[in-house]
Amino acid sequence: MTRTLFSQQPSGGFTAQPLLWSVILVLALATPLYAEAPAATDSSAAPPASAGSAASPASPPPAAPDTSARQPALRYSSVTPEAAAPPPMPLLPPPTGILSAEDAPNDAGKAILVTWRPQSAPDDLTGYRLRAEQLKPAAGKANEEKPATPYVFEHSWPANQEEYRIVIEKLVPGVAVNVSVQAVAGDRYSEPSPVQIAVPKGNWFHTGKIPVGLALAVFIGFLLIFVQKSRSGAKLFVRKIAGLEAVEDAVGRATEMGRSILYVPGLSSISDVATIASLSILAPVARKAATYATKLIVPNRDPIVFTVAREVVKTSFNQVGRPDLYDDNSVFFITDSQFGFAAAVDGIIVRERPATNFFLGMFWAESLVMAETGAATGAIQIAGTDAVNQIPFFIVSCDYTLMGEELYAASAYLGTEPILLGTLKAQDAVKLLILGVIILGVVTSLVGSTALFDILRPPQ
Amino acid sequence: MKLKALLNIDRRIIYLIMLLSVIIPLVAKLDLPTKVTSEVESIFNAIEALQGTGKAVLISIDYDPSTAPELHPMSKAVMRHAMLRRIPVLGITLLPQGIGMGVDALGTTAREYGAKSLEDYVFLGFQTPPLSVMLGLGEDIRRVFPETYDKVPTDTIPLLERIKNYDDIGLTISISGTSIPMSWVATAGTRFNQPVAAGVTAVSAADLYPFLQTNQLVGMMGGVKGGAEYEELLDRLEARLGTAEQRFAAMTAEDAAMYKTDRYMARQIMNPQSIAHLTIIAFVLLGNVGYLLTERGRKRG
Amino acid sequence: MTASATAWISTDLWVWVAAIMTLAIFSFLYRDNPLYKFAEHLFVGVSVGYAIAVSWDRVFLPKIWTGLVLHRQWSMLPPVILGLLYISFFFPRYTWIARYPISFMMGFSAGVALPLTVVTDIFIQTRGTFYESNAAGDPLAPIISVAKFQEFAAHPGVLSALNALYGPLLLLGVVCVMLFFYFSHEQKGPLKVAGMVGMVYLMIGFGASFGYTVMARLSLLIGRIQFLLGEWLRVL
Amino acid sequence: MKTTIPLAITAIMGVIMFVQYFVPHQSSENFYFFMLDWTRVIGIFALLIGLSSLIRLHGQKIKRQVPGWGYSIVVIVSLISMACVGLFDGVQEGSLFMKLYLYLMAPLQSTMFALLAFYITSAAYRAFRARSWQATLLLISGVIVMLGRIPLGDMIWSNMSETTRWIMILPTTAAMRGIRLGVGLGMIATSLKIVLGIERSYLGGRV
Repeated sequence: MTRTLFSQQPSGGFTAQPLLWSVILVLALATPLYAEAPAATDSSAAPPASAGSAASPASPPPAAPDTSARQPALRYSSVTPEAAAPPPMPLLPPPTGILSAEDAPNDAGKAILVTWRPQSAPDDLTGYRLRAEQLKPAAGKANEEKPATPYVFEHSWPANQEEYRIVIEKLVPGVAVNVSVQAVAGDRYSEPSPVQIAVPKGNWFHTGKIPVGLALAVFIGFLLIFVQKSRSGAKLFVRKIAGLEAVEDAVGRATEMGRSILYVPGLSSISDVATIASLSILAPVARKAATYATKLIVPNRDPIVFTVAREVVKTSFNQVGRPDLYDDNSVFFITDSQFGFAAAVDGIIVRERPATNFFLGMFWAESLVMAETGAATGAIQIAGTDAVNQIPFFIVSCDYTLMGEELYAASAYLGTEPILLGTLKAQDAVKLLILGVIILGVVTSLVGSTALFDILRPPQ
Repeated sequence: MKLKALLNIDRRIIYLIMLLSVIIPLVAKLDLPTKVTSEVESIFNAIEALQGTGKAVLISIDYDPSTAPELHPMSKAVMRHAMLRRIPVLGITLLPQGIGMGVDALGTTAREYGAKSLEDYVFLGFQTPPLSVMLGLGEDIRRVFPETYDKVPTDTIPLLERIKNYDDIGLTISISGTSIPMSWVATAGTRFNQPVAAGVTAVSAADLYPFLQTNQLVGMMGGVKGGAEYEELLDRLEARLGTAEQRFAAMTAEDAAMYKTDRYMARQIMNPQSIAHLTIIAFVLLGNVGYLLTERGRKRG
Repeated sequence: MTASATAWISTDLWVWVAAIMTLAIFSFLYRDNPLYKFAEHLFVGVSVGYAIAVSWDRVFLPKIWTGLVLHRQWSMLPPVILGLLYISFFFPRYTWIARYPISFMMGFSAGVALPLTVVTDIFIQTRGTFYESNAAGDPLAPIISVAKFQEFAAHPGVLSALNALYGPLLLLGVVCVMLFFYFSHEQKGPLKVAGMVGMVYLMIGFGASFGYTVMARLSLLIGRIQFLLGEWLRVL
Repeated sequence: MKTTIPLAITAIMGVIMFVQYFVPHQSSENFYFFMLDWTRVIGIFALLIGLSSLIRLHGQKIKRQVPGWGYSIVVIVSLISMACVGLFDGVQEGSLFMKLYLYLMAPLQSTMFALLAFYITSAAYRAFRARSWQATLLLISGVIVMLGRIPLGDMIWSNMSETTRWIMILPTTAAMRGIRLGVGLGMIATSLKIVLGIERSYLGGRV
């Protein structure tokens, strides 16, 4: 019987199968629940619908997801509905051509996509005028009947293309929109073309985001393969990481000199990847400090990270059989203000004069404030962060810096679980895949196609 | 070995010298020459070219007090230039915190140049979402801004009879520490091919260089250095025209002094910046000289 | 400033408070001293007090008090219960109960971060290595293009050479830096060379980004000195 | 109970928020903001834990009259007074709370930030030494970029700022992009490990 992916670990580990089934079950329940009662959730808990548009403040303008080579649809949303000026007396025959209006794909249901392909055109034609009208339902409760206010949207095109596309936004989901086109010659308007009707509705799946889903599926595939390999005991080679010796001798130095160790697990929250990596390095460091009865100081900026760090240190002291050495005040919370925390850590560095300082986790501009004060006291300093623009400041002020991925690799190495090494191998495999994609990108761009470029386009 | 001393100068001496290299240029009002780069000069020339065309300058003031030290001097310098040349100025902001900045900048510069609100300049205040504003200005300013910042209905303002949309705006300048200038380039620039210039913080200047290359941006002022260059260009122009002396002569001594320091703000910061940069580089070179000599000394000795 | 402009020093109490705090922090540069200790501990106390007042005013009142208690908005009950589970922290035997709110937060941020990281860190960075794009994300020009080499051949010069070589050198840099962080193989042979080239790019990059931020940090110091000399001592 | 349910919660929330990204429907967007509110509400309870740790730590220092316990009093007193001013007198513009923030907390913050100007100098002096070929590269590119940022730089060598621009857009961009790609992979791997229940260190200690 081949071992299933997440079979029961002999060491009584936790099996994930019930977990996967419960996830799918809840998922099946959750989505319809939300679909049936959008009105219910709309009004009560959620902030006003306009939050939808405000949700994307100064993000780059949402180019219409139009992969065809045609003229990109002009995404245009008029700000205030206004009463339509009555068009002057029509003289021209109505324009002939294909006018199509349908619900815009991949959106929350407030937009329709209109395409106009004129066929015959009178010679003195100067342009076309699009007119869309939607009867907004009476707002407010059913009893005080408010007249439905017509929302009219108008736009004019110069007559220079054989096809026009436009996305009209700020519509009410589920209410029909009448769209018609008029030919324009100077100031004379033609009869409006036959009206097309479109109903904007929320879509359930964003087709533009498929590449993101595929990329993650590939990643999950590699992850499961390597985790399974490491679970079944296959020897996975991972080269020695230079930073690890530096961590070992730094702790060793403090224990010899009988001075304390300062361990700052970064300034970010528990859900930050660098904090998690830092906490899994804190465990072995705490174990070593316990074995040599060296004082360990762990200041925190996030209350949750403080609770988890305290658990990690207490458990490490128990594992080494020295629960008596564990001092409850060695792991503490200072403040959540970035520079208040840096000022307090500076105070600790200068007053406690620890022999070794660890700065592992996520840091911002205050990184050099702490690291340079530590350098001035002559302590050995090991830093590690995935904050790319703080790495230079750690490099100039610390003895060793774990750069970006090296922090994750070190935590996988020092971590207790053997399968963590498996995930490191998965990362390397996907890295080679990305290098392949880049090479493929160069080749396709040389040939002049932007296909790969469009696949990797960030979806709106 | 005396050279050994070069190797480890005491930290406190380094800090003291750094402190002095900031204080002395400020107190001694050191005036270092400001070298003007082409990307700032092109904005200056773009505004000069608008003189007499009746077209307006649109300034989008999208920064808050935290980035004001870098951006406020440059927006005031541009406003002074437009007011000197009687070019109408339209002030708008896409960030709520930008309102205070806009009111202060337009107020001080208008008082100095005797520019009258609603005639020489209009502050239209805050409007959102940013994208609709940028696109809306292509159709009709008055639809996007039904009333000015101080609640004056825009359809009653004679200036806005003439200035209706991008066609009547000669240059749009987006001054911000955020990515808003990029959105201006993508909307006003590419869609309505409106000339767009940017005034940004030093940190985000690097991201906008590509737009200069593809001249989607008319020009760019980067950080305090950009502001100092524009102040320098304006001072040179006013010296040539002699307008500065006339104006200051007509004011009380105290006002004249206050406006003079305000016009010098960016350069006042640039002087200690240059000296402090040189101090750091001097220490680095000192350290290396000490290191190389003792190293070589040890190898040969 | 309330006081008359001619006074040689500010008489505004608040300006004095700010000036003393500024000097207290600067005194740490000389050495640790009671004034700095006082300012440091004051900073910690005031910032935590600030956090309490702000979270009371912006989260507790609107969301919990008015939302749950006054408007009977039961959808706000689960987070309050989960939040209250944190109190288990105070009872050593039951601290494991705090794992429930923690795992809720972990699940939420991991779920949200996954697709976003794929787009911002993987898609955009990968795409940027072989294709230039403008702010709206529309394609501009391939980074490595034969045209640039032809242009270089047409009129050779430092600038046109750099323009032509920009693409290949950028690609080389990204590839080598990624191989520098490759863990599944001993750094020997070709991988060692790639690692060395990667290190060249890394060191130049770190030196440059260090040098680039110097101006921003100096302007902070200049701002403080302008405050001390200008508003406080009225020397400027 | 101790581990199965927390891991299940993480997995369920992870999958739901992951799926939410792919659903553009309005109710999915409302669901996202709704969950965001939940996390904010849970977050403020965490402040209680931080507060208790801070008060216990400084309280013990005062009780045991540890040297320097006077400063612990400063922490407790300033904490209580700032919180009370904020809670009772309100946090709106122009209130005493805002004055305390603007003239007490903000100067402390910006001066700590300004210390960086000094620390950058001493760090550059000590670290920018031509010890090895890597350090020499660091030194050269650092100095060129610093010079390229001030007008005097261009006076020393005419295209100093041009070189700075090339250094920023070529090697620096390549290096930062290479690291970010690696970091991105690390983040995805760790987030997946959390959702799939492989990574458990956040539960603290032995699971």
